[in-house]
Amino acid sequence: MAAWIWLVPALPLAGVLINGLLGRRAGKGLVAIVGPGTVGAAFAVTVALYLELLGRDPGSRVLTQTLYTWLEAGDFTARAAFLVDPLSVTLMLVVTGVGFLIHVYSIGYMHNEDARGFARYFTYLNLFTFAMLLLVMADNFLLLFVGWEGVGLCSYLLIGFWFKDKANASAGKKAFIVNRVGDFGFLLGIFLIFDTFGSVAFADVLPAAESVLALGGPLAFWICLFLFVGAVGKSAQIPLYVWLPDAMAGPTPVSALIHAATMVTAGIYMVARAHALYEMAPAVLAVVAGIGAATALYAATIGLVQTDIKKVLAYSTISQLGYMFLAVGVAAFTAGIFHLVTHAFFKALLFLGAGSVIHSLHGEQDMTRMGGLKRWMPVTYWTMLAATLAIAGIPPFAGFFSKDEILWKVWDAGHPLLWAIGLATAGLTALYMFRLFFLTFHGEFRGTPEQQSHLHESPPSMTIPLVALGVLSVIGGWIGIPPAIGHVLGDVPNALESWLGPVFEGAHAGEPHHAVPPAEYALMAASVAVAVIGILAARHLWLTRPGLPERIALRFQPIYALLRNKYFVDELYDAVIVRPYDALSRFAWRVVDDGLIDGLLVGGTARVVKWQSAISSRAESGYVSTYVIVFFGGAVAILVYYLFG
Amino acid sequence: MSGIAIAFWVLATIAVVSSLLVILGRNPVASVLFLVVSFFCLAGLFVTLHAHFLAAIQVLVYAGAIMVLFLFVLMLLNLGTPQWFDFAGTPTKVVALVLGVGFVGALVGAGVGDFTPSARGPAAGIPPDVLGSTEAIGTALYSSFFLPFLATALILLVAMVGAVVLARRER
Amino acid sequence: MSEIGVGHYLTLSAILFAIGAVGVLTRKNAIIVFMAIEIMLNAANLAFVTFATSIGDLAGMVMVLIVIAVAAAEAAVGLAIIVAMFRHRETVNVGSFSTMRG
Amino acid sequence: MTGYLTAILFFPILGIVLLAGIPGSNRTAIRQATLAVSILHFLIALPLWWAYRPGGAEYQLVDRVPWIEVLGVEYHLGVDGVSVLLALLTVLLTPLAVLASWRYIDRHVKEFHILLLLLTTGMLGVFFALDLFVFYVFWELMLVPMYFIIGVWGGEQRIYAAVKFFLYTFIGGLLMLVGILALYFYHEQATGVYTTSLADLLALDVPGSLQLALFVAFALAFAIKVPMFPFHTWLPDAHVQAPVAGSVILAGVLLKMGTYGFYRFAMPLFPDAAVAALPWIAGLAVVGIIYGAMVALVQPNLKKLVAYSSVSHLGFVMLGLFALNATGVQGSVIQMINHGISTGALFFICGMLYERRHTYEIEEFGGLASVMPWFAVVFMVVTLSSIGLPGLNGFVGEFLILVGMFQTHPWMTGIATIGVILAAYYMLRMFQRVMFGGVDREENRGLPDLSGRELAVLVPLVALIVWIGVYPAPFLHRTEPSVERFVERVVGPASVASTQAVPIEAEPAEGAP
Amino acid sequence: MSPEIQQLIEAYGAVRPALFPVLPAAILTVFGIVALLADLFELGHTRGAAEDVAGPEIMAPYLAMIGTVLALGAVVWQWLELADAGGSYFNGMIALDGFGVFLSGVVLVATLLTLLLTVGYCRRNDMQLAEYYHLILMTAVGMLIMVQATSLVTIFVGLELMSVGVYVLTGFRRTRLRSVEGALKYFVLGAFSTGFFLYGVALVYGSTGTMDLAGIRDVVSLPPAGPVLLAGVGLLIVGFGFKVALVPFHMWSPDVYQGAPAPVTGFMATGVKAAGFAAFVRVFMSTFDGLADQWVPTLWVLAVLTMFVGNLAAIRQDDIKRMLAYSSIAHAGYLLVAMVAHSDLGTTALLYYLAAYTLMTVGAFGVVIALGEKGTEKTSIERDYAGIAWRHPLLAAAMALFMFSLTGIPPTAGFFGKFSILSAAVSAGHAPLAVLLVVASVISAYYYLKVVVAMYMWTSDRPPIRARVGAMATIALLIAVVGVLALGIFPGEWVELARAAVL
Repeated sequence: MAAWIWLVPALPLAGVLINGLLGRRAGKGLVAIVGPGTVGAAFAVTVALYLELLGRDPGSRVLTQTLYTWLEAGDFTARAAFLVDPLSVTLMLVVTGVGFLIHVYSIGYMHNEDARGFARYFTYLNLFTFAMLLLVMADNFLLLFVGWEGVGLCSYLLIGFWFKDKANASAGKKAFIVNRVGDFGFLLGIFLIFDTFGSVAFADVLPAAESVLALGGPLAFWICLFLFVGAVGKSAQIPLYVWLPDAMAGPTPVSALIHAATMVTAGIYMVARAHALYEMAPAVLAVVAGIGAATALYAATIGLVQTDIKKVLAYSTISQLGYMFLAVGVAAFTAGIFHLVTHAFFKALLFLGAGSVIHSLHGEQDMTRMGGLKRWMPVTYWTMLAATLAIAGIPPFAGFFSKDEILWKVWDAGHPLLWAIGLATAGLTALYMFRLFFLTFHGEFRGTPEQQSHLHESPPSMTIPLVALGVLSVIGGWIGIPPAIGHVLGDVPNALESWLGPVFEGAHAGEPHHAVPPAEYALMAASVAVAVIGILAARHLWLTRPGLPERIALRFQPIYALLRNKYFVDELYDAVIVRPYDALSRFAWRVVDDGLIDGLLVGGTARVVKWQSAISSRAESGYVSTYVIVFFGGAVAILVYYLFG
Repeated sequence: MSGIAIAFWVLATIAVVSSLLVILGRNPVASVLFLVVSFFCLAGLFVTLHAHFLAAIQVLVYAGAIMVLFLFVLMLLNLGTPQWFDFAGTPTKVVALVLGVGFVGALVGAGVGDFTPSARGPAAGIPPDVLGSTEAIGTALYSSFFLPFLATALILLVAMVGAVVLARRER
Repeated sequence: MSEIGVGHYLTLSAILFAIGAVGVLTRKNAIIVFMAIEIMLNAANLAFVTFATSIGDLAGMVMVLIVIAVAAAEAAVGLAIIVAMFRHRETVNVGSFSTMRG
Repeated sequence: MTGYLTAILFFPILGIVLLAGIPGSNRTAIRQATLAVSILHFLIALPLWWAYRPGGAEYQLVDRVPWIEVLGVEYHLGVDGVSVLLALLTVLLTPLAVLASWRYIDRHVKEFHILLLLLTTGMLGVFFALDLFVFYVFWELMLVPMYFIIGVWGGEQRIYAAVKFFLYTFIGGLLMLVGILALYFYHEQATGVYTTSLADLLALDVPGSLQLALFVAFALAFAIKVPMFPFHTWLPDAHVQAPVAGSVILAGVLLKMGTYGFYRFAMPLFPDAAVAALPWIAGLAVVGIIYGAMVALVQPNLKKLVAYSSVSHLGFVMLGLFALNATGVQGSVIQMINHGISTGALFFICGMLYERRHTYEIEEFGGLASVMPWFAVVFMVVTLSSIGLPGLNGFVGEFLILVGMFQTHPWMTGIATIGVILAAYYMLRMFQRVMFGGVDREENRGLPDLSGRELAVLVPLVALIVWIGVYPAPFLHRTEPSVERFVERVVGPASVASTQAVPIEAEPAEGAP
Repeated sequence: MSPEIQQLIEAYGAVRPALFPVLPAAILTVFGIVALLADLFELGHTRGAAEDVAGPEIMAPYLAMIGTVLALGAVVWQWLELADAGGSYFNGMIALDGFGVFLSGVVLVATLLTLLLTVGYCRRNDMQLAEYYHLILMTAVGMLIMVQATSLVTIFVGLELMSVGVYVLTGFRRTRLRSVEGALKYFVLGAFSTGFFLYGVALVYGSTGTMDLAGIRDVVSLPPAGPVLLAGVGLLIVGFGFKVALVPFHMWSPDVYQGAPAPVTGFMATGVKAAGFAAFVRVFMSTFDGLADQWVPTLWVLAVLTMFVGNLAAIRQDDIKRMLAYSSIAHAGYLLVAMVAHSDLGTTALLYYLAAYTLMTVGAFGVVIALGEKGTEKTSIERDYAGIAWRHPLLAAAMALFMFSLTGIPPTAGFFGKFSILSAAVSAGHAPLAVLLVVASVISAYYYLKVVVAMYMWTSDRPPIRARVGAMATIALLIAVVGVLALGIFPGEWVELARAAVL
């Protein structure tokens, strides 16, 4: 089976080539088959790999395949090789599986595009799948970085998919450049890793971490910090999250796939993958947890007041990503990955649902102009409901288990403050998500009658994936039933724990924890309670007492404005970084280059030469007397020099 | 004070004065005549140095030929009268004076004045009166200085041709 | 000192040479300039004769002869040039021939 | 004395003779003939790829005959891994340049192509020379045709640019000449033998003070050519004014002569001086990287932007050379090739835009992606390669350079890595302003997409961009032995395998329980 | 073999010991005088062949050329015979040595090329007079005497023969003001400098007791050098400095070069310079060898002054003859650097450079001449040279080649010349001077390029020059081009020659 690993990324790549080169002529039909088809096939292969691994005993669940040696210069070597272990296979399943669904969904969503655009879209999407698979399957940091940049590129291309509108293109550019800032850190991390371990292969680095690095030593600290900078960029954490909200400029399925389900979680994957290093750097783990928590709360607060449906989802994504970092920050890697998976299900669904809404409203994204859509689009409604409950953390929906495990692990790791933040975020999440839900589907329709006349449920190609994901959002969480509930239900094992456990061997979170049940139940109750309160509050504010929010907003005008304008962070960056840099560049060009170097030095030399030239040729007065005088002068000078010199 | 000494001082004085008058005089014709005077003095000085033949040549060629040529041109171009443009501006004069004095000063100051030749040349030691004799010079010209002598002839030829070419009227 | 030595002659020739040179510098009338040059050549001649006698060597004497011939030749050419330039400008002022400069 | 290199070197001269036979009025014939000649030239030179055996002698395919015996000057050619690649790059770019000039050059077509071929010979000579005199001769010889190409077929300011280019290079070259002479006579004093043969001079060990002086003399000449930071101002003018073929050759090959000069002469000849000067030159390189990126950002003119981006990219190359370990130098060698390909391609693209709109002003464009889709694809790939996106050639070079440099100078590397961000910034901004957004100018609506000829120009380059990005091994493999020799020569055998994975002994854990 | 020839050979055999060392000069003299007489008796006069010919077609030019070619042959013969015929002749007045013969060759090549280039020019500017060719040959004789002279007397005589001839040639187009003005300026300063030279000779003579260089050398070799001797040396520098146009004794040359007829200018720039340097080098490098410590520093200073003033002033020139005048000043500076090196290497470099310089300069003037029109010369770079490359591609290409050679771009003679001078300077430990030379030649590149720029990169609105290059001019240019390239690409052999010619 291992021999076929290469197929997984190869299939989407094939899709890229076919769609990219022939797509325009072959027409939508072929593209619509090839695009999703290749991903589906990849999914199939992945499942096969999964089963293969499953068949083995936990200790030896590793498949590798080396294609060729990619870079070999001096003592640096990096192979193009794949590593398939429980961790990567989990991600591969998510990428190909959810990816496949979204590909299918896209057929319906993008059917208005002309043949060229359609082909271009699926080319990009396949390319993204390929890059993402490269990212999760890489067996060394460099190849991981290749995928890392690859997904960045695709997100750039897809955000700017409708490039005729400058705004979209700039959003893409912003995404790419902000990501580059992160990659800068990632690169330094890789340099440092190579410098320390003499290799960038996981197989060489991770096992050696404990022996080479000192616990809490500066080396470990810097390596992990640099890598984390990369993660912060890719996974849109403070302070580099700014690109993600803008990224909503892309087609909605793209937001679902790239900016919710897969790419943005790459950071979590990377940290988890490099857990061996992070465990040697507790300080950085603390930073990770801190930033995660902060981002979670921060984004939630912003999400609370956004009116653009996709923006709300974007901030919620950021918030949820924060959650995941909170998890890995307390070394609860399994929990982090767990939430990553469940989040992939329900957040993708939320986006697709939102997409379906936007689709039927012909591009309308402002929730204040929606409402009561329940009547027209039942499938969307019910699936969205499932997803919203899941993200709100209502049992037994997927989100509940993962989120709850995170909170529990945080508490257990002895960070009550972080736990509190997590809890508050949970409440806020429930609040703003149901705000979204109610504003969209309940109440009266607030759009134009013209829009109203066109309201319709989306075509099956869109609804089927919705349903599929809906199911996953419900049951997805059951793969990680905590022991606390598990033994109530008769010792249902925590499948995920035992599945990923071996990967995180040595991780403190790894070994089964003999918790103090009462506390665990208490926490569980608390989180559920908070979620419920949130939902009720949302119902109260946006369903029963529609006027209330405005009044509150007026009451706390400054705070409202602050949230509404996302804490003015974009403006801040613009003023502190972008403008000064542009100004400096202009200075370098006009003053240093033109003025100093070319004008003063080069031009100056030229002028001096011309001036001297003038002098030495003016002496040539044309009058014999001058010549004779100079001549005689020279002669006398030489004489004097010889006789007295 | 020997006769030679007297002769030297007199001739030297006249030579210097007349030379000065040549370059100071307004009237070109006068200058020519003063030049002739200074040439005569030089001839005289040659005599004091026992170079009789050269003295004769000096008088014949210079005073006789060259000066006539000068006068001839002066007359031809009718430049006999003084001309206003004739002198350079004062600054030039000053510079010229300084340089001239500098030149003499340099040479004299460096001890040219009390220079005594070290007779180390190959043909050294020929007694002065022999040295100045027509015979000696004639022999030298046709023996050891044959080539330069020939070349000098060519110079005269070239000068003649050249003068013809340059001064000839337009065709 | 009463005895006339080489030095006196040399000094004299130096002075004459300087006078000639100064003449060339200060006069504009080409003909007078030429005369000044003749003075310089004569100064040189004087030096030659002086040295020749004091060394007792013929070369100096012969040189003087050659110089005189050359001087004649130069005078001829020079005056021819003067005639030519006079034909152009009706003047022999060297200062008025400065069309080429810089 | 195989004569193979000589054949490659002087083949274009045959072409010139051929062209001389064609009447200047018959332009198409001239273009076709030149194209044929240059393609044939490429085919003749291509076997170098296999003829050079990485395992073998340091210099291979050596042609060596006495030239000026009095001075001990020999006509001495030979290649190592690096010169093979650069030579191949040269002969590859020439036919493409001819194609790209097909419509671009419409005045004095004959003269132009003759000069182009002459230029090829000059450049190849620089890469083949193993004798300092021969090297210098070609170094200056190449100057003349380029001067004409810029000066006669260039833009508005062409004369200023041409003369500037000439004088800059000329003064550097002459100072180097003095350096060569000093070295030559030092060798004579030391050994009693007059020679300009590189091998012999390498065998010499020059005292420190003299080394430094000579290194400066050489380094200045090369630094101007590279161009390194303060000496770069001739580049934008030359690039902007030169015709497309000129810019391409200039960026693609001529700039490499500077870095190649460092690699082949300045550093091996004066290793101690090179090591001593490292902080300065590496520092300038870093400044160049950042500075070039900044200035490029604000350029309103497409070509000028690319020109400044070259300053930035060549900064990386210099940095890699001065990493003084195999990794970094390998990186900078591959980066020389990459820059030749990517920037060459960028200038071709500029030329194609110019042929359509007769301007290089970025303002004049916008939204072209919807008018010229295939053009957009190619342009995008090239842009990304120049940004250094992994999977494309640019990344391979930059990464190796940085990784190599990091082992010796982490801080400088840290700063240089910022260049990676900045590159993305200015390139994407340019790309967006040219290609994205609506087509808001009438004259841009009807622009035709790539023609067959243009595809023929760009496709090979794009193929190379991908090939080197995905599978650089063949290239790295060819340069490896040469590079290791180079490093050994400069820093001594000890540190060839610079930092073997030496596990750092665990430092005292702080704050650990 | 017919008896007459037999007799001739025998007759020659009788005079050979006297004649052989001066054979080239003798041949030129004979042909010069014959040319004059032939014209006098209107031998071979045919009414104007070419339509633009003023006056009769005369045979003087052909006589002159034949004479020069024969003289060249004689030089070659001398070179081959050097081994046994070499030595001092005419009681030490002249020597037959490699140095002299080599430079005789250079001078004669310059003469021949000038003659070839000049014919068409003279026809166009009704200068087709026997006197002209006579004067050129006589001037050449003067040069030949100078390069061989081993006595101050001979040097002086040769110098004067040459100078007088050149004065006249300069003013030969006496109907043109500039020509006469040039002649006047040249004459006044020339005579003035003759005075200094003469005085210097006198002082040297007095302090050493002889005018034979060998004798002087012996005396000088034993120090201390008295003030009179030093003064003499100084004045000799002045005298030679004037002839080869060193700053500050250079001021005549721009005006004279500009004023003189183009072929004469070319002749002056090459022949006169070569001859001047020949005597200069002979006197200083060998005779005053013992005084090197005194004169080397002086020449160092003069060299720097000359290089820079020449090159700097040249930048502003528009008249190409004037520009070339300044450039020739600068090149005198380069040659002086070779003298400063004061080593066999230096002399070799100097000889090689003189040869190279002669070829490229005569070539450049050849193009200038070729581009002249009837009755006028076209010498304005701005107006006349703009864009001619596309009207006269070959002429322009040749000019460009000469310009690059003057700049010192390989693979031309100029480059290798500069190379060898630089190497001489560096090996003599004058690296700073070498660097200064480099800087100077960068400056020079600017104005040489300007000509190329004008020809290739400017466009002019004025009616284009229609040059008709005669067969002879073509030959001359061809020789120059081939020579410049040959000396540049295969310098080895020529360096060998020059090395064999070192004193």
